[in-house]
Amino acid sequence: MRLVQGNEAVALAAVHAGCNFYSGYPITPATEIMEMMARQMPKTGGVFVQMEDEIGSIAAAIGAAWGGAKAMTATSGPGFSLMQENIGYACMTQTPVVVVDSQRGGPSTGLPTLPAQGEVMQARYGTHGDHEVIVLTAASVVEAYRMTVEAFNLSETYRVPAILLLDAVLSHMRENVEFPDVPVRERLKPVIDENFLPFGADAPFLPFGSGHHTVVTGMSHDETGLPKALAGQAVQRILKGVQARMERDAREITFYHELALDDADIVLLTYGITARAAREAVQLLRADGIKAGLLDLQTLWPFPDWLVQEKTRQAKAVLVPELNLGQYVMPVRAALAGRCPVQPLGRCDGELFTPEALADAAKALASSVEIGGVAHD
Amino acid sequence: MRLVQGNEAVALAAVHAGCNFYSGYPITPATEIMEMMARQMPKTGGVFVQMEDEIGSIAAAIGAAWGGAKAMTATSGPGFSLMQENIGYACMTQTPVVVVDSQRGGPSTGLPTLPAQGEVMQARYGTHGDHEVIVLTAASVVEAYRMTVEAFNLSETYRVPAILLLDAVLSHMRENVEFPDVPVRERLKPVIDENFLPFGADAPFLPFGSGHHTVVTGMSHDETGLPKALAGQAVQRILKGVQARMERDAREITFYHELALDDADIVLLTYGITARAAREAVQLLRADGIKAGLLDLQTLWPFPDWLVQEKTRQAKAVLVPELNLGQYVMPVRAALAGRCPVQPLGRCDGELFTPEALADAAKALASSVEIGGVAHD
Amino acid sequence: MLHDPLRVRLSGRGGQGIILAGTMLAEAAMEDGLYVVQTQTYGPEARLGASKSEVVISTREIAFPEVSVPDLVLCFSRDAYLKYGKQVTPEGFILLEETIRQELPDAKGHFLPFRRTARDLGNELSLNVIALGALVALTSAVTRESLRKALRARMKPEFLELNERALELGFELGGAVPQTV
Amino acid sequence: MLHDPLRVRLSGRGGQGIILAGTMLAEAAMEDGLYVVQTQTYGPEARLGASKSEVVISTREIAFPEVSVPDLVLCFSRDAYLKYGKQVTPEGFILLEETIRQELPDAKGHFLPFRRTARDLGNELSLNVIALGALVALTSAVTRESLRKALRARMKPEFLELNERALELGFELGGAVPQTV
Amino acid sequence: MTKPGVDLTPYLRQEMMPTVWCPGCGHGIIARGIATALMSLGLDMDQVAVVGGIGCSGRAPFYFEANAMHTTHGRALAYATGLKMVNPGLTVIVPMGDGDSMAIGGNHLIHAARRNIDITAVIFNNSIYGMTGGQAAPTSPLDSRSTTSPMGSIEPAFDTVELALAAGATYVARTTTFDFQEMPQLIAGAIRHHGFSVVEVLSQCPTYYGRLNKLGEAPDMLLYERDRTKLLEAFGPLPEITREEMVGKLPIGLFRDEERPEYVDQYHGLVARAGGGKHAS
Amino acid sequence: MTKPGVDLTPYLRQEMMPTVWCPGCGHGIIARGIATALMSLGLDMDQVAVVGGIGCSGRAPFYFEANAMHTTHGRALAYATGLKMVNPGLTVIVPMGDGDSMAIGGNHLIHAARRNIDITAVIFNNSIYGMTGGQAAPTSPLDSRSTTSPMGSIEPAFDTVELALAAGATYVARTTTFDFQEMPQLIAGAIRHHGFSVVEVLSQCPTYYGRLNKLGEAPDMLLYERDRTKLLEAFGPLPEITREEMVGKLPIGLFRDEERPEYVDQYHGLVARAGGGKHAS
Amino acid sequence: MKEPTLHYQQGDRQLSVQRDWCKGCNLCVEYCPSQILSLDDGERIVVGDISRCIFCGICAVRCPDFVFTLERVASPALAMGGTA
Amino acid sequence: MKEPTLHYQQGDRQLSVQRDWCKGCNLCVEYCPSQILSLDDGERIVVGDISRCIFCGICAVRCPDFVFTLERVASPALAMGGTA
Ligand SMILES: Cc1ncc(C[n+]2csc(CCOP(=O)(O)OP(=O)(O)O)c2C)c(N)n1
Ligand SMILES: Cc1ncc(C[n+]2csc(CCOP(=O)(O)OP(=O)(O)O)c2C)c(N)n1
Ligand code: SF4
Ligand code: SF4
Ligand code: SF4
Ligand code: SF4
Ligand code: SF4
Ligand code: SF4
Ligand SMILES: [Mg+2]
Ligand SMILES: [Mg+2]
Repeated sequence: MRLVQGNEAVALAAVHAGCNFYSGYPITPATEIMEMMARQMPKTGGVFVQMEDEIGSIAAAIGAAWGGAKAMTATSGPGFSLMQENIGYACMTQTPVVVVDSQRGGPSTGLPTLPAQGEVMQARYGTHGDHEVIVLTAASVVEAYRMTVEAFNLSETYRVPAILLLDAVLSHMRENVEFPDVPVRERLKPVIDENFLPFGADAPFLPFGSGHHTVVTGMSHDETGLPKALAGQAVQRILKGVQARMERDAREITFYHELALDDADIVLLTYGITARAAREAVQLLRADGIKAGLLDLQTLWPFPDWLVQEKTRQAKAVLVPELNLGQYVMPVRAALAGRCPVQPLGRCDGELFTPEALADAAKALASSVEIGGVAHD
Repeated sequence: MRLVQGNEAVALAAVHAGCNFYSGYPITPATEIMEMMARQMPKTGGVFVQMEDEIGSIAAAIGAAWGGAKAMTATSGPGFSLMQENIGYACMTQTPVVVVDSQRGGPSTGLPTLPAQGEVMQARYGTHGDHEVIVLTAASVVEAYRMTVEAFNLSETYRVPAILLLDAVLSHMRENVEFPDVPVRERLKPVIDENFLPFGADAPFLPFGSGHHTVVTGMSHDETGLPKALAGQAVQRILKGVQARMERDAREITFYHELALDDADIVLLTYGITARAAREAVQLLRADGIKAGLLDLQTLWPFPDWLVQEKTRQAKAVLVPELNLGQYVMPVRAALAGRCPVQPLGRCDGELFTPEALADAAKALASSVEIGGVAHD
Repeated sequence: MLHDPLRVRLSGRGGQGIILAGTMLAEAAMEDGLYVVQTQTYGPEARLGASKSEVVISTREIAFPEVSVPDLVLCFSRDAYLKYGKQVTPEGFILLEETIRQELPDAKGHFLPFRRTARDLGNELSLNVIALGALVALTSAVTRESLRKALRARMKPEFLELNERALELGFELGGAVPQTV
Repeated sequence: MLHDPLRVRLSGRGGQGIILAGTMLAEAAMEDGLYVVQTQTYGPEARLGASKSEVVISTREIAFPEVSVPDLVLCFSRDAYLKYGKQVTPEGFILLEETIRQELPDAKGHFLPFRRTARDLGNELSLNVIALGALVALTSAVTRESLRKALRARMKPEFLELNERALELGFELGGAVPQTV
Repeated sequence: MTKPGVDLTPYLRQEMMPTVWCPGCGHGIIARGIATALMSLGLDMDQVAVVGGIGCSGRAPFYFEANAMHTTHGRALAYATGLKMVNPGLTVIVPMGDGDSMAIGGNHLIHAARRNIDITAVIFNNSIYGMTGGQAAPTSPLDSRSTTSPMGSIEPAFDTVELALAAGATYVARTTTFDFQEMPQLIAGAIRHHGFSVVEVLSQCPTYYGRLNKLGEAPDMLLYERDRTKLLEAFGPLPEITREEMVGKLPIGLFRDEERPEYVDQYHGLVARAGGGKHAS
Repeated sequence: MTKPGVDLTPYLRQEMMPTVWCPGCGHGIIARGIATALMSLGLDMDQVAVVGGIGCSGRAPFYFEANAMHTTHGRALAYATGLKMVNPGLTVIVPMGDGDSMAIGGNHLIHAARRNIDITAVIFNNSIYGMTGGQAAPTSPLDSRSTTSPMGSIEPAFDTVELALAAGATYVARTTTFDFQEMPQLIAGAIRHHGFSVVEVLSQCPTYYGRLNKLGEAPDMLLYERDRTKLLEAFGPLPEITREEMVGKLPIGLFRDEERPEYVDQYHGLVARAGGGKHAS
Repeated sequence: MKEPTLHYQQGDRQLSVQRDWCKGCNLCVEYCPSQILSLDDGERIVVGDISRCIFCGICAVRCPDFVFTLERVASPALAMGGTA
Repeated sequence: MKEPTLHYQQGDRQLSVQRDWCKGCNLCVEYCPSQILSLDDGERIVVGDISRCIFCGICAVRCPDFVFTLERVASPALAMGGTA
């Protein structure tokens, strides 16, 4: 048992996952990850470099990946916005890299020390052009640890940038934890022969200096990596391939928790820190005779529509509380396609939802869809 | 009648709308807007400045707005990604500014000369934190002109950044046009007294040097502009206020075209350049006895759910063709809440949909929902 | 008009004046009181790579702005032919620059000596104007007078006279082609 | 324990060691075999502005990590009291630094001379340790031995002895408070 | 109208006092220097804009009774460029952190210098990132400690003055918070100067730089500043620095004060040539 | 194994030929210079990485039979920094456009120079943005024409050499595509140099810069380059440039060749001190 | 809650002290040539024996927090230590 | 479709010409001291009277497109103008 801070857990998990390159630029509330990596990397023989800004940080991390490293960078909203162009480069070049975004109140400088969930859509759609990424989140220090390791694993497996969304509360929160032994996916070494295609379907990631003179480009390219004529079709094939592989493995890459869903009339669908208040809210509601349940997602993107559909089959209404003005409610609504009402609940004032606030909102929703419960005045 | 290029129309419209500041950085396929402004601004006494990058460009434009200018910048995907952080600043500070993004194939450098619609979600959600923007698009040279003027008008009215999405084809396309006389919203001069609140509800935009020593900050602030304690709640009020005003005026700010919707079983819902193929596709389909109609949106965000609901009331299925892997289909699905099937149709290989391809997809959709038509083999 | 809408595709390498030619054709059509849309596509290498400029001309408003199968095709380079030049409507025409004949022994269409004509005239850059003249003479896509007007509007004064002569040479070249494919 | 979960809120200005105090309290609770969550909030000015550190201690796993209404409150500064210190559960305690009494004539709670004690000890920075000792003595939130252990684990060797003395002084201060509000 | 004497009240935004800065932070001393310079120039505060970035130093605009803009990290000079170009009548002052100006904002600094736009950049150089809690800056000396260089920095620091000179700034000075007389005068000179001016002020951050590098409290740090600098023929242009004389010392003083066509003027010339006379100038 | 003589075939990626560059573009001459330098140093191409940005120049990596990376506009040096640090055995060469390196990428350039990381930046300076069709660059001379300065540029150009020197680069040279003998040698020297090296090569863009500024075709432009430059005591350090001798001329030659602790080495020293010996070095 | 500004006067020189803004950094204390400044329990500045003050203004220029203002005033003097 | 490389030889010097890559920029033409280079109709380089070639390699270093390679070869000579 150790008392560990959220940011510290991310750094420790990264080291466990084999991270041997960290580049970054300080920003509240993510800075401690960087400070910890500044101590950890030299000790474990990895590389730590403080770059001139966040653009440089993500660029260096991608460069390091092609140098053979498992690379990570961490930031918060403003820096995350600046990283977007080069996150797209990682998508186009199928580079495994992990980006942590500890969310604080936005837009702009916003509420730099307070929690938010304002980057849920940005994490998926923030860079220009079509692309796939993996976005994970966490609600506790242990989960931050686990999801960091999974971010590395998934980014290796699917050769996409994996984004981990934290928030100001979780980043700075300390809990007593026993870290689980999360298995680490090691990088495969491909066989390099005449027919090796560095960007072929399912081709393992092959860094520079391994004999094959790979060409890496952010332009459309075919499976050789070269930007040839008709590369538009070629790259569409690559991008759709990545998407298809993730869809195929949807069940393995979707992490979530559930609570009391079996007979739940009202489902609270949460992600990140809000899950903790929701867990208490479910108890409060059940105590009040309202059949409430919780679906708490750790994998935000690719959006697990199958899971959301499955787990809300019995529901009469779904409540989606978010520390923003309503973002993730949109794919939830799209996925449920009118099967039951989906109610957003948003705030962006730097405060968390309390269990009571969630319970109240759920009660209001319950009465609007005429679900019985013990009467209260 | 003049033969005018899409990009040229944007520049001419900007001048018509009173734009007297342009800052930019070249990028295909938006460059001609900048080149045109480099000639136009000195002639009309406005300011043209080529900045060191796109971050500098949007920053200078916002700075110029506070100096009293109607300001614009234009870019394409990579530059648009770089602008995101400071677009958020404009949101937080309620600064009117117009950003044109001529979309090309992405992600990353992608297909830099070919058309795409990969930034439909990014335009709405690209910056961190919660915020509102207005996003318009166009399908013809005349429309590019009209929507540019409207972008200026709406950004003035709601004090938000207004984003105009073009694409590589429209930017470079020439048509013979007669420009309509689109009315221009002039900036209101507020009365400055003791009680003047520069960020009060509905407060007109007051630039620097007008006597009131306004404080402009990207941090949360209250209606005075100062970052006080509890500014989290204050700024939530401001952000929600902007949102509410746009919702209130939804009908005025939503621009769209419709074709043959009255009895349409199959509705093609398009935006931007795709509308042109869709118009022909509707004719092809009608000729084949399939009751097809077209809803073509120029206002993409705030999402006009009321309109989409209204115009598809009679529909048996909706087809959403996009030059991306499926983005705008999500809010459409969320809005229709299962009322009828919503079918995405995406491509991201740098090619447009042809009328025939759309008609084929619509036919397949029609037969999947068992809508009769003249039999074909 | 061959077809309404008439779909014209001009193709070649960047730098061969393809886009300017498309623009002048479009302006001539406008002058003739027709609807017109001109689009262009080039590779990421703005120059050298195959590029095309398409013009759709019609008596009615034009919806789809690009050309799936063209009625008229002009190709200045081998790559352009391979990429954009092979397909044409049954009643359509393909015009090719003569010097690429040896690289494309199987290509179908009319090979015309645009480049040689331009060189004889003393201005290689008139290639596009000559070809445009030939295309119009052959197909009456637009009136000659409108095309002359469009040329006058687009050309810098110092190059105008030369290009006016180029246009007339183009008319001659095209006029001499037998009207069968 | 006063309450399970026990919700403690420490507040003051940045630089007054609020967060370190919360961390040590959490470590002591962990040492006692309890579940614990520590959170912290500060204004955009990392220093000077009012900041708080909250610790939730329980025999069961802790869901909601923050404190809506605390059982125990400690306030070092006027701003902190106004922002975070006013509310407490009926059976709870509020401890306040004595020197802010004059600025807060109406404040309810126990004013204790943390700062004076620290100064007498010769180390102003021991303020937080003294207060923590008092809080624990008064409420038995955690065992004294565990708190001593947590202190030893967190303090740099050169400051340890001084702070161990501070802790004991804190225990004394807290022990002397009458157990009624 | 400003009162005579040294009453800075009309220049300071009373409602924002006290500042957010830590006890003993040098940033307040620099802010005072700027206010003093504004007073000595008798500027109409309606026509002054203070544009800051993000950082402890970036908060400076809040404290002036002027048009004030607190922008994004590193971008203040780009914002200021737009502002100045459309409203050349404004005196534009840009307080910047060392990280703000030379880490994330380095590019805007050198480009503003190249253009020679009439803006005054005052660099609050405390050799560290203060706001985020003490990380290394591109100005942190080799071997100095920070939370991201806990074993001592392995990166050499920029020489702000050399960089500004190479990039083309036409007024370049360096001073310290110890030098309470010279500092406001150098800033006043910079504001008066028509062109891009950079005044680097070495400032103390007792909270992080001082603590992490065991330099004591604010009073100790002022002496540290005094001792690590050497004034070079102040208040006159000083094109060449003889390095040997300066071993172990940072030169302070006025390094360049030169006229060169100013960017906004140049642009107005262009407007005149283009016939766009409407532009206010 | 490379063949003796001047057969560059093994260094060039045959399948990507011919290049995308326009007829007469100087970028091919610089690419040849880099290949020649690589050959003369006998480097194993498995251990060479060429990392470019975006621009005509940014395409250069495609033409080398090496590990190649075509990154984003302006960011190549940041990518290269990560690459070099985890794989110090790689020789990392970064071909950059003048816009790429000094407009959008200016910050990364000065920071790489400050760190003195062992990377060789070759700046393909054609005084314009070629790829996007002839807009002004921060290297476009005052009064020169471009599509965004149709009446002549009103912004002075950066002096790349001065900027690189001020930022701390330890090997700094300037040459031209006319100087076909010196150019590959200066590049070879830069690659050999242990530290951050910058070689600026003045290059011709006949398509835009030449046409818009009426400088004729490629052969004319080579002469223009010859005539606007003056060699300063080449192949030896040249710390001070006497400006008067150079009126109207750009100095070319080797301006600095100096040893200073290299960044990756410094980092390895830190690893050793921290006991993290696992790191490959 | 703002504490009133203190004013001290000698001839036409007036020293004003805005104690509220003091953060207790000690800079003025160390630099006051007359050594009459000190911090109180709340770490706020206290002006001691004002009769020893030479109205030099060093405290004003050293203070990072605008606590002191030294100026020459033409108007008749206020009572020493009086409030505005 | 790649045109074969042309090889010209004199003693142990060999000039190879990859005409396919030529873009017709004229640089080699202007700099060839023997003035034996010119462009054909397709604007590709043509080596004229090779007997006047002095095998100086100027064409190679001036060409931006790697068309020419001048090297010394130890092997017995190929026939002049032959293909590889
Ligand atoms: C894009 C972005 N990255 C990072 C930050 C976090 N941040 C705020 S201030 C700062 C650095 C402050 O250092 P400096 O500029 O030297 O100012 P000081 O606080 O030392 O006065 C950083 C990294 C931010 N706000 N925005
Ligand atoms: C973020 C971003 N902004 C703009 C562009 C468009 N762009 C491509 S290359 C280029 C400039 C090229 O100029 P330079 O670096 O001098 O290289 P050159 O083409 O002249 O060799 C620009 C602005 C881009 N690709 N990405
Ligand atoms: S952290 Fe440092 S720079 Fe920031 S206010 Fe405190 S002392 Fe000043
Ligand atoms: S545009 Fe200029 S720089 Fe680019 S390839 Fe052509 S000649 Fe070279
Ligand atoms: S004016 Fe001078 S003597 Fe008086 S308190 Fe201030 S520093 Fe001391
Ligand atoms: S210098 Fe100012 S802030 Fe510091 S102790 Fe003196 S009065 Fe207080
Ligand atoms: S080797 Fe010399 S002489 Fe022969 S063709 Fe080349 S340049 Fe001319
Ligand atoms: S220099 Fe090269 S590209 Fe130019 S004409 Fe000669 S062979 Fe052709
Ligand atoms: Mg700093
Ligand atoms: Mg260039």
